[in-house]
Formats: sequence, C-alpha cells, structure tokens
Amino acid sequence: MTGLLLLPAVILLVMAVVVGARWPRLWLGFTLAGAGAALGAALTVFPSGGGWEWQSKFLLGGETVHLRLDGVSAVFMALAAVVGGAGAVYARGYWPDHGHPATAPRGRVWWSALVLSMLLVLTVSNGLHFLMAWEAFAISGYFLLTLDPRKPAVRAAGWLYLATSHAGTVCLFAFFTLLAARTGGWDLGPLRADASCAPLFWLALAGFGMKAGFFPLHIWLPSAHANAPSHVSAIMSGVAIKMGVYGIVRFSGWLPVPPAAGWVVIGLGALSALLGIAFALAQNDFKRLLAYCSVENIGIILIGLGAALLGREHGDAGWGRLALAGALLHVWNHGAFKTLLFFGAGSVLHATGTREMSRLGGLWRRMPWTAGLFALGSVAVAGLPPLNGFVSELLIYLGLFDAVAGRQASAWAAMPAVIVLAMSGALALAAFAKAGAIIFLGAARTKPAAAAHECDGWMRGPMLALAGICLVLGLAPVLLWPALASAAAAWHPAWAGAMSPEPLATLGWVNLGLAATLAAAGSWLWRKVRANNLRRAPTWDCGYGVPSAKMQYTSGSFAGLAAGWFGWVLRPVRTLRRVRGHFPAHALRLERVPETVLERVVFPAGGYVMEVSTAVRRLQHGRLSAYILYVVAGLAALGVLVFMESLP
Amino acid sequence: MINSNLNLLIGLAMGLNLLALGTSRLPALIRAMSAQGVILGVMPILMGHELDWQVVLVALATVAGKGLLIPSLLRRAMRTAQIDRELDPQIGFVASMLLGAGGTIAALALTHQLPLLPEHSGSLLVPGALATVLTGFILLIGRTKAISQVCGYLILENGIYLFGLLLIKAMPLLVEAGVLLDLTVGVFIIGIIVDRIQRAFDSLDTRKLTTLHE
Amino acid sequence: MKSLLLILVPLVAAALAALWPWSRTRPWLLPAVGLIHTLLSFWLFCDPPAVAPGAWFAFDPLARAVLPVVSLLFLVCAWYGVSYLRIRSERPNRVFIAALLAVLGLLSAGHQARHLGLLWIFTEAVTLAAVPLLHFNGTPRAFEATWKYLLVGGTGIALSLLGSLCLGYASLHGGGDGNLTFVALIAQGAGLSRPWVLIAWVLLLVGYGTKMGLAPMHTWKPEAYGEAAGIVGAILAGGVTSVAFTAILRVRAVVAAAGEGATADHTLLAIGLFSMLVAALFLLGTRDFKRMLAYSSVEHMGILTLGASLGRAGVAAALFHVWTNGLTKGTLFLSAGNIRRAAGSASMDDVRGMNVITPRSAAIFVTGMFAVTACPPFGPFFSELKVLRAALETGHAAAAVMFLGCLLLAFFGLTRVVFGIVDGRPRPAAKVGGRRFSETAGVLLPPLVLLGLSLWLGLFLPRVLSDAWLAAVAQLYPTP
Amino acid sequence: MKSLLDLILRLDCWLLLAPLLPGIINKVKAWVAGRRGPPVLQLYYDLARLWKKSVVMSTLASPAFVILPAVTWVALLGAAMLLPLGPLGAGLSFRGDALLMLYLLALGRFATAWAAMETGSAFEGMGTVREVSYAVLAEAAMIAAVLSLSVQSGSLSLATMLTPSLGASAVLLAAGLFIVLLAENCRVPFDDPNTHLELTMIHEAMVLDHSGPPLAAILHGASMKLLLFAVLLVQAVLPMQHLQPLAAAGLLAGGVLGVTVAVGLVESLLARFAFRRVPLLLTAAFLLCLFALLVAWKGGVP
Repeated sequence: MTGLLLLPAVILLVMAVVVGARWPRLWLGFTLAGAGAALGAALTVFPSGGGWEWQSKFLLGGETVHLRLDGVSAVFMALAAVVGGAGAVYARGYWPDHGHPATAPRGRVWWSALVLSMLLVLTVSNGLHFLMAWEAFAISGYFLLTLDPRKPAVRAAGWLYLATSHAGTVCLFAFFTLLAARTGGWDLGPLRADASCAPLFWLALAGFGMKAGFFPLHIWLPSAHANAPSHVSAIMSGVAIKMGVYGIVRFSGWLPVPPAAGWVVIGLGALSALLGIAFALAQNDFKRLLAYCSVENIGIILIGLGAALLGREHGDAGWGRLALAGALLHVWNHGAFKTLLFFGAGSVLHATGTREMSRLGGLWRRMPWTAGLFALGSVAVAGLPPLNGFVSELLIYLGLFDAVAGRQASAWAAMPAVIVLAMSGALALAAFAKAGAIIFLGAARTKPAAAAHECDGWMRGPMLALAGICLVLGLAPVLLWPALASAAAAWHPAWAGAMSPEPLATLGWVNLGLAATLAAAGSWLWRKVRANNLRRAPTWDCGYGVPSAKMQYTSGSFAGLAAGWFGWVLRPVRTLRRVRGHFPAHALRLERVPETVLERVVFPAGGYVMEVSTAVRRLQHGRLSAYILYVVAGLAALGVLVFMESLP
Repeated sequence: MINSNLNLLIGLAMGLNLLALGTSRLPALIRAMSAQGVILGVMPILMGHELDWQVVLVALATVAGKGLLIPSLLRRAMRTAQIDRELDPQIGFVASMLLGAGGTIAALALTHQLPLLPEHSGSLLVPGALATVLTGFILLIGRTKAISQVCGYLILENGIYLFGLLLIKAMPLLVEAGVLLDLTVGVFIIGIIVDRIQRAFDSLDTRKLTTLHE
Repeated sequence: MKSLLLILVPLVAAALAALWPWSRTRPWLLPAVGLIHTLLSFWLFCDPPAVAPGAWFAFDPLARAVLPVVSLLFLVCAWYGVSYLRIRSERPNRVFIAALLAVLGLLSAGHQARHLGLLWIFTEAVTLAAVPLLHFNGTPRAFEATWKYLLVGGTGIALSLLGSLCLGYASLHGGGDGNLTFVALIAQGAGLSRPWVLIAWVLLLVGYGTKMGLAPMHTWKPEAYGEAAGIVGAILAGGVTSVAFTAILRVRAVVAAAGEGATADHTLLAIGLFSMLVAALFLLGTRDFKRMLAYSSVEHMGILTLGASLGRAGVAAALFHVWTNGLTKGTLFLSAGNIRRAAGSASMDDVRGMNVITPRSAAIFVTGMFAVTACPPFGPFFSELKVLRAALETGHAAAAVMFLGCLLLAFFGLTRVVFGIVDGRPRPAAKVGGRRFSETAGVLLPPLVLLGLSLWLGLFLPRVLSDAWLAAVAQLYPTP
Repeated sequence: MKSLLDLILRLDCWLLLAPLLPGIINKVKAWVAGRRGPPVLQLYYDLARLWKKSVVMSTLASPAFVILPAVTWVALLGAAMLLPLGPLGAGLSFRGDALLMLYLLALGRFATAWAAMETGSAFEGMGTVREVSYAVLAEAAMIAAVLSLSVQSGSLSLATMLTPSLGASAVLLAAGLFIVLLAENCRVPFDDPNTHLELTMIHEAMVLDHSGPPLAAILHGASMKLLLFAVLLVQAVLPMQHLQPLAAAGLLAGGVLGVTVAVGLVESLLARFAFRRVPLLLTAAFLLCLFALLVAWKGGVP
C-alpha cells in the first residue's frame, strides 16, 4: 500500500519537474497530487508501525536500490508533503509569472525538485544513494534560494549556504565512507549492536547539524532565510533544516552512540534555544527574526532528542520516550507554524516591499487576514496554550521533569534544560509580541506601510490551511499519537508496545475547553461593549497634544531592555548622535546586531586562510627561472624524503 | 690508460662548465657549450671497445648537433636579437661559479656513496654528469636571456648524455634515441620560439615574459 | 596489429592533414580519425589481444584500462573542433590539425609502450607535438605560455630521461642484460641495485610528475591551459596527463618489485597531498576561470597520485578517476571555451552574468563544476569516494582528513569563481566585444555528451570497465 | 452533582474573593500612613461602575483591543482553577498542570501586551516592553520553584506537588516566590500601581487606554492574579495536607491574609526601585528558588 502511494508520488513530482517551466497549472496539479500521495504514503505507515521496505535488484551507482519508510522517516515525509504542497500554492500568488517572468519557471522546477529530493532522502536506505539524494536536495535548495541572483545580498547568502552545506556534506562523505569501511557495504540499516560505529555519531552530528543549523553551526541560516523568496524561506525553515534533524535522529537510532552523545546534544540544544531566541529578539529584519527563531526551535527539538538519548542510555527510561515524542511532535509543530509565519512575512514583504519592521506598522487595517493569521502563528510559536506549540513543549517538559524525578545523573542535564526552556519560552513571547506589534499594530510609520494591500487567495489559502493545522494539532494532539508511537518504536525498538497517550488526551480536552471558554468570553465581552456604546477617539497619550507615528516604540527600542542582558553575545553595534541644543535639529540612533559567530569567528579564520592563499599565489609570478627552481626544489625535497625513508 | 684519457676529457668538460658559468658574454657561452658538445661527441670513440656503427653514429650525430648545428642556430638568433651580453643575471657570475665548483665537489663526494660497476669505478663519468647537470640548472635558473637559458638547457642535456655513456654499450638505443630526438627536435623548436619571442616582444629578456601570472 | 593501427592511423592522418590543400574541409579529418580510433580501441577493449611478455608495444591491461577514455575524449573534442575551427576560420589550421592528430597517435603509442626507453621517447614526442597547439592563437601571451610549457616541460623530460638512465644502470648493476622492458625489470626484482632504483624513482617521479602537473612542478599548467583553446586544454588535461600517470604507475611497479614499494607509496602520498593542498590554495584566490580549470586539474592529478599510493584498491579507484576526471574536465574546458569566446575575457573582473549571454553553456559549465567537485550523481563523486574509502581502509586517516579538507577548499574556490561569472548583471562590454558568439549545437552538444558520459559512468558503471581496472591492477601488482 | 457544586464553590472563591486583596492592601497602607483610606470593598464598587460605563477606543486599535482583556481574564481564571484550594483540592489535576498554569499566565501576558500595543502609544509600548522583559527572569524563578517542588514531592501535578516539608527549602522558596509575586503583580518595589507618573509604571501603563467593561475585566483579572500567587505561595510553604479541612481552610485564608498584609507593609515601607535594579532583584528571586531546588535535591527522596 505504501509503495503504491510512494511510486505515484515520485512519478508525479518528476513530471512536475518536467512540466514546471512551461505549464504552471499542470505543474501545480502534479505537485499537489504528488505531495498528497506522499502524505498518504506516510500516513499508511503509522497505524501498522511496522514500516515499509522494498529491495530491488536494480543497480544504481553500483548499489542495489533499497527503499524503506518507517515511523521516523514518515513523520518527516508527512511534514515535507504538507509544506511542499502549501508552498506550491502560495508561490502561485507570491512569485507569479507576470511579476517574475524570468525566474518564476525556474522556481517551479526547483521547487518540485526540492520536494522530490527530500522524499528520496527520507526513503533511500543506502549510503551512496543517501548522499546522492542529499546533495540533490542541498543544490536544489541553493538554486531556489538564489532565484533572483542579480541582488548581491542574495548571491552572498546563497554562496554562504552552498559553502556551509558542502562542508556538512564533506563530513557526511567521511561518515558514510567510514560506515561502509566498517560494515563492508553501503547498505544502511539498524546496526545497534556494532559498538565500533559509536564514534561515527560525532561526524553525523557535525554533518547533519550544519544543515539543521543549531548554534553555532547556524551561520548560514539567517542570511539565507532572510534573502530567499518567502515561500522558499518557509520550506527551508519548516522542512529543510528538519532534514538535518532527521539525519541525527535516524542515525542516532540506527547506530550506537557514545555515552556523551546525550549530554552534548542536550547542551547544544539548550545553547541554541537560548541564544537563538535572544538573537531573534534583537533583529529588526522580520525574516531574520523568524530565521533565528528557527534556531531556537531546533534547539528545543535537540533538547528533546538529547533527553531521549540519555533515557536510552539509562536503561530505556520511559521519560526518554516522552522527550523523543515531544521532539518529533515539535518538528511537526514548528514546521506548521513557522511556515505559516513565513507566509505571513511573505505577504507583508509582497505588500510593502521592505523587511524592516521599523518602517512598517498599522498593517492590520489594510491586511486583516495576514495580521490575524500572523498573530495566531505568534501564539503558537510562543508555545502558548491552546495552540500546538505548547503541546510539544509540554511533552518535552514532562520528559525532563521525569528525568529530574528519576534522580539519576541525567537529572543534572535535565534541570538546566528545563530552566532554559522556560526562559526561551518567555523570550519567544517577547520576540513575537514585538514582531506582531511593530508590524501590524499602531500607526503606519511610512508611506508604503500605509499603502499596503491584502494578499490574494493563492497566498491566503495555504495560510488558512496551516493555521487550521496549528489549531487541530493544539486541540486534538492525540490524533498524532499513533505517529509518535510508531516513530518512537522505529527509533528504539525497546520502546515499542503500548504507551498511554494520557498526557496528550487530557491536554487535548483542556485545550478544547480553554479555546471554547476564550471564544465565549471574548464574544460576550464584545457584545457587552457594543451594548454600552463604543466610541472612537485618538489614543490618549497622557495629555500630549499631537501623538504621531514616530512616537511609537520601534523594534529596536522594544528589544532594547531584554537584548541588553545578552549584550555579551549579541555585541550590538551602535551609531549614536545625541540631541544637542535647545532646539535640536537632528538626532540619530542606529543599532545593528552583527552575526556574532560569522563576523567574530568565521570571517577572521577565513581571512587567515586567504592570506595563506595569497602568499602561495605570489609564487606563481610568471618568472620562468623561478619555475625551474621549483622543479629543482621538488627534486631535492623528494630526494630528502626518500633518503630519510631508506635510512634503517 | 683509456680511462685516464676519458677522465681528461671529462675534466675538460667540467672546466667548460665553470667557464660557461663565469662568462657574461653570450658568444663565449655558446662557444663553451659547443666545445663541450664536441668533446662529448668524441668520447664514445675513445671509450675503447670496438667501434660498431651505432657508437659511431651517436658520436657523429652528437658532434654535428651539439658542435655545429645548434651553435649556429643560436648565433643566428643572437644576431637577430642584437644582444651579446648577459646583463644583471638572477645569480651573479661569481656566485654561479662558486655554486658550480661546490656542486662539482659535492658530485665527487656523492659518487663515492654510489655502487658502481667495476669498469666505471675509476672514471669521472658520474661526477662529471652530475656536475654538468647542476651547471645546466644554475644557468637555467640564474640567467635571464632566452639564449643563455637555451644554452643552460643544452648543458643539462650534455650532462645527461655524459651519464648515458655509462650505458652506451649495454643499451645504446636509450641513449642515442633519447639524446638525438631530444636535441634535434627540442632545440629546433626552441630556436623557432626564440625567434618568435624575439618578434613578439622585440627582446629576448625572459623577464619581460611575465604577463601570465596570478 | 590492431594495436599498431591505433598508433599509425593518426600519424598517417597527421601527415595527410599536413598535405591536405583545402583548409575548409581539413577539420573533418579530426572526427573521422577520432571515430576510427575510438572504434579500434573499443574493439580492442572488447577482445583484448594476447600480450607477448617481451613485447615492446602491446595493448596490455593497463593500456586497456586507460586508452579507451583518451580516444573517446578525443572523438568528442574533435567533433567540437570542427565547429570551433569554423568559428576561428581566420587562423590557418593546417599545423594545428596535423599536431592534434600526431598527439593522438603518440598518446596511443605512449600508453601502449612497455619499454622504459620507448615510453620516454613517446612522452617526449607528445610534449613536442603539443607545442603548435599551444601557440595556435599566435598572440604574444600564447608564445609566452608556449615558452614556459616548453622549458619547464623540457626540464621535466630531461629529468625523466636521467631517471630512465639511472634505472637502466640499476638493472645493469644488478647484472641485467640491457633489456629495459618493464616485464624484464620487474622480473629482475630484488636484483636491481637499491640506491640507483631510488634515485631513478625520484628523478622519474619528478620528471613525469612535471608532465602530469603535480605541485610544485605544475607551474606551466595555468599558463598553458589559460592561453590554449578549450579543445586543447581538454585533450592535454584528459589525455596527455594520463600518459604520464600510467608511466608513473609502471615505474612504481618496478620499484615495488625491487622491494622499495613502501618508499614509493610514501613519496606518492606526500606529493599527491601536497599537490591537492597547493591547488586548493590557488583555487581559493584565482580570478581567471581558465586558470581555475588548470588548478583544478592539478588538484585531480593529486587525487590520482594519492590513489596510486593506496595499494590495489587505491590504484583501481585512481584508474576510475582517470576516466571520470578526463570526461568531466572535458566538459568544463569546452563550455569554458564557449564562455571565454562569448565574453572576450577569462577574468572574473570583466565577466559577469553569463547565464544571460550564453545561458546553455553557462548551465553546462555550472553542472560540470558541480560534477568535478564530487557532487553526486556524477562520476567523480564515485571515484573520489572510492579513493577515500581506500584511504580509510588502509588506515590513512590523516590523509583522508586532508583529502576532504582540500576538496572542501577547492569547492569554495570553484563555486566562488563559477557563480561569480555566471550570475549577476552582464557587463555591456561583453556584448560589444567582437562579433556575437552564437551557441550552435556544434559547440553545445560535445560538452553535453561528455557530461552525460560522466553521469553514466557514475550511475551505471558497466561491470566490464571495473573488471578492466582490476586487470590493470593485477598487472601492476604481479605478486598477490 | 458533587463536582458541579465543587466547581461553583471554587469559582465563587476565585471570582468573589479576589477583589478583596487590593482593598486589604490599600487599607494596610492607609493604616500605616495613619489615614482612613478607601473602604476594603472599593474595588467591587469600581468594577460594578466600570461594567456599566461606555467604552472609548483608540482610533488606531482593532476590535481585538476590547476582546483581548477577556482572553487575559479567562487565562488567569483557568490558571487559578488549576490551583488546589487547601481542603478543596484541585479542580482539574493531571501531570504537568503546573506547567499549564505557568503558560496560561504567559498567555494572559501576551494578550495584555498585544492589546497595549494596539494603541500605538509610546507609554503603553514602554509598559509592554518592561512587562515582557521582566517576565523572562520571573519565568526562570517560577520554573525553578516548580522544579524544587516537584523534586521534593516527586510529582508533577499541583495537587500532589504542594506538599512542602518545613525547612530551609521552604524558607528560600517563600522568599523567592514572594519577590516574584511582587514583580508579577507590579507592586512596589517593582512598580507603583497608584502613582500617576507614567514613567514609573509597568502594568498600569499597559492599560492606560482601556475603559469600561474591558478595564473591569483587567482589574478583576489582576486581583485574581494576586490571589493566585498568594495562594500558591502559602500552599508551597505551609504544610496543611494532614490538617482537618476547616483548619486547613483557616490556615490557607490566614496565610493569604498574611501575604496580603505583607505586601501592604512592603508597599508602605519601601520605595520603588530604580528600573536598572529590578533585574537584580528578580535574579535574586531566581537564585533563591534555585537554592531551594538544590536544598530539595539534597533532601533526598521524600
């Protein structure tokens, strides 16, 4: 059954790649159908829990094709299918042919290629084929990202993405080759017994982590997600980085891991969660804010995964399973609400043409749908009940608290993680209160903001669908239980067997009740207010005569207080011109938050390498006699080497 | 007896090396080179063993090639370029001579470490070859005029030929085919190139040939 | 007999080309000869002739493992050459074509030579025959490139002759009868005099390494490839270097037979990694996309040498890489030639937005770039992964790390240059520069075909090929 | 039937008793200052009056401006309903309800903040910033408190969590939670609810533009929040599970009263801190809760 759905999915997506450049409608149809088929295939895996496997005699690159789809990969495939479909529809409104005659066709082709390659990454079960699919995925991501390569910023971001992604791929080269050298073949599969493979986990963590973009490997992420077209940012943030998570989950499940793995992963997760959201809070570019928020959420996922590893380390503790379920559920939730938020950001960008929050404001009047949906996404991403963000965070919390209650060594990892999780939650609330408020509320700060327009149906439809998903996942999370259970079983067979969905079930009812009460109370108050008549008046500014849009809090001033506490890592660059004289003519306060890791660590290191390169290149100065001298030098060097060798 | 004659000639060739290193005048350089060629040419005949046609062929070809043909080519190139001095070389003349002398001593020292066949034990063939090769390299590296570099290359070839004399009895093909092909074609083409460079850059100073670089 | 035809046909055709009076039809000799040569070599590939042990010339397993790709590459380049020479109709093509055909014939001879002296002679001959190809353009820059190629290459050749003489003396010292076929030398084995063998090894490695373009003897490469036409670069990088590589492999077998295999492998490993490192550092900074290809070629020569130092598996992987690298480099050189011709310059500083001016060539160039930087599913990915696996399985962890690091740096450099010239707004200068270059099928299909071949080698490597490589390995490692 | 009655009783406690606390605090302050002060039931009158008033709404604000106070109110009520009331026990108890309570408080904060930003007023922006920023530290302190409670009780639902053992950890916890209470409810020394220097205000600044029923909801919600923290604090440190129901109820009521009076005393004896010192105080609260956690950990399994 699974195979019967997977095959058409692949075929349809291939056809979408073929027709994409020419026939947009046909492409949309194929892509949606393919995504639907993939989603169906993923769903068929969950109830059985067994997973699906298919081995053929057909050789590709000297290896037999071996496909497999189990609980773990199905979770990610379902996400990829949903976002892939939604983004395809959204792109039709956001990046239309008449707007971008040159790049829209290319965008369609690469989009389908990206979705297809992600499906392949999730299904192939052979090292060589995995690398093929992985690289295809990375490169199609690059071409999607640089759809508009005439902008220097886009080119720079694209190159950074490509370079870091290849650095990760090189780690994966080493990982898979070592694996092949250890096991004698490229075929992948559970090898939980073979302890000699444990050290390989570090390579996998580095290689996949580069894609997952946890701190400090996130260097490529902000600029890439900010400069890409918004539907691309959405799938990159919602799904692509999850592929890195998939790699870590997959191979930490299949291979034994070193004892320190759980500690390192949970530590990296905590670091990414806290610093990611701190950076997000300090951003002025709302797409960068969303990008950094992705770093935070990857951190949350890693906290869950690390707890799961610790739980497996300490004799299959049940809390490990809870944490794993929470992590996987958060993969789903983050995919849903982050895609929604990037779509919202996209329609704002589409309507106003700027990514600077401080140039926006009061957009809710012109674009109420976007404002409402963005607000809903913000509630979800801040992890507030009754939406889905809270559900997964609660599962992770439960796992961590049980780890603490277990009073084993792992408690010392769990307790800081809990505190970090809570703090990052509060920071996320601040960050998204800021984003929503500065973009959509108050008065318009510039003309383009005042002249904004609501997005069209092609863009609104997917946003509504994703908002619906967020709502459903929040109100009835128990629907996902079979998926999580089968994934946990696929990750660690000892965790198969029935485990009560009790937390999710109760939480679902509570959320439902909460939502109902909220709706009731809200409408009641609204009616009450209408009853005793409602009057409009200018904002009361404590007696100040002429309140103007300039007096509103900007994104910088909003973040100032909390970001100040993280100045040690944010290192904001301020340019300040103070107010002078009795009738000050002009005052200025610019604040830019640099990419700390990139600008303080990576660029200097790269600078050293480039200096070496320049020094070496000076040797190729074109003077023939020196070239012959090099030949003689080579001769002498090899002679010395051989002489040393031949010494007894 | 024979070995001593041979060694005398080899010593002469080594002396010519130092002369080539020391002179700043191109005609002198070319003369030294061609003289060395002639000496090398007659060597196989003096090597004692009965004269079969191959050895004679090698000898004649060498004398003709290294002694007459190439020098005349180079003189022609020199005339067309109207240069007859090597000015400000990369490695000064005295320094080159010292280097060459040092190299010669080093070659002699090195030869004692190497296992030689009894019939070659006493001869200067190996050290002479090494010293000549070294001289060739010094000229190639140290001089800037294309013509002097060609001479350097040819002296390098002489060194290799000198070494080849060790094998001329056992494996003549290697020696003669190698040397002949190398010399004739190589120098012929280098001649052409020198000519063309002369026309393209109206100079034979290879320091002008640095438009291609990083 | 057929194996001699492989040599004679091109040489005769070269003479014919030199005499052929009509320069308009002369180019057609290239694909014709290329086709015959390819057919011959694949015929020989499919039923290899029995090799007489003492033969000086033979289509032996090593030749069988490498020669077909050379003739294949030549065929496609010849096909490209027809349209290229039509574009360059202002230049006389008599010498060019004759030299090209002579190079092919001498290459086939060099690949089949089983005699130390002959091998050297033909390598030398190829070097000389390639000279007219280099100054085809007749510009001062071309002359300078040729001069450097000739003098550096000549030095290398001289050193390899000295090395051959030393090896001969080693055999003589060991009581050899002056028979310099590799078989005889290997048979002499431990009888060879060790010091002379080692001296010979160093000299030959440096000499043939100069021909291959291993650092630090690579200096002629960027100059020559940067000034030569794309087709010449493709044949030099894909064909001529492979002769030098097989020569090193054959000599290494002798040295190993003399009991110095470990030393030889260490030197190969050292110089291979050094070449990769130097090439990677150059690639990081170079601003000229044809010189970039030269450095990339240096890097891949390093990979070949590294593979050759890693025992049987490594040598098999290296032979695989000879194929994949040759074909992929061909793609790059030909498409780069198109771009160069359309843009009127090869420097990043004045070439931009080529995906607007020559969209198809740019697409092929980018794809080829990904292919050559070991991105799956193209051939180089598989061959380099095999090299890596050989390194890891023989316990050269540090070498593997350095290998991957150099690949990464090279990727940085290549992507920087390639996307620098492909993306962005096209410079108006490029448009007005000379008469507009039109992307005809004649200049697009050949690189595309080579790319397809590289892809095919990656995805559907036929069993018979890998067997051929294993047979060559068996020839190079006679004692199991 | 029983549960329904229980529910009604619980609702009455929260809804009706909450507005008493601000009155008591004001009374205490007046008493310390030697004034008569407003009647204890003042807030009830205000609420009733506000409920009947018409609403003035900023021209910049969206309809959400009047709906969000209801959201806040519901969130706070929900959080309150999760909290066990001495003998009554918890209304709805499940693993992790403590976290739900924290996140419901956060939801209320988000709604208030959003509503405040609706008006585009600089003052309300300022209040919002301070609220959401200080919440980060308060949240850390709260979670540390919850952690220590769960460590010493080995459970994660409020009903069984709030079984404190008298001792060092209880004292530390009490101090920490009291500071958090002051911060979260915007009392002196963090904030001064009844000054009219807007620059000194957090919560008051956020609700400047509200009027009529929404303002009523906000004020009532605020009083509920105060009561909630008081109840949590009392139950977190006073062991009452093995008392008679009536005694427990009395103890609880007394405790809450004590906390309220303490707040009043603090307000009348302390001056408001400079804002830059607020984070220090909150960090101190966090550290207190953290020490409580470590003490509880040392305490071993109960």
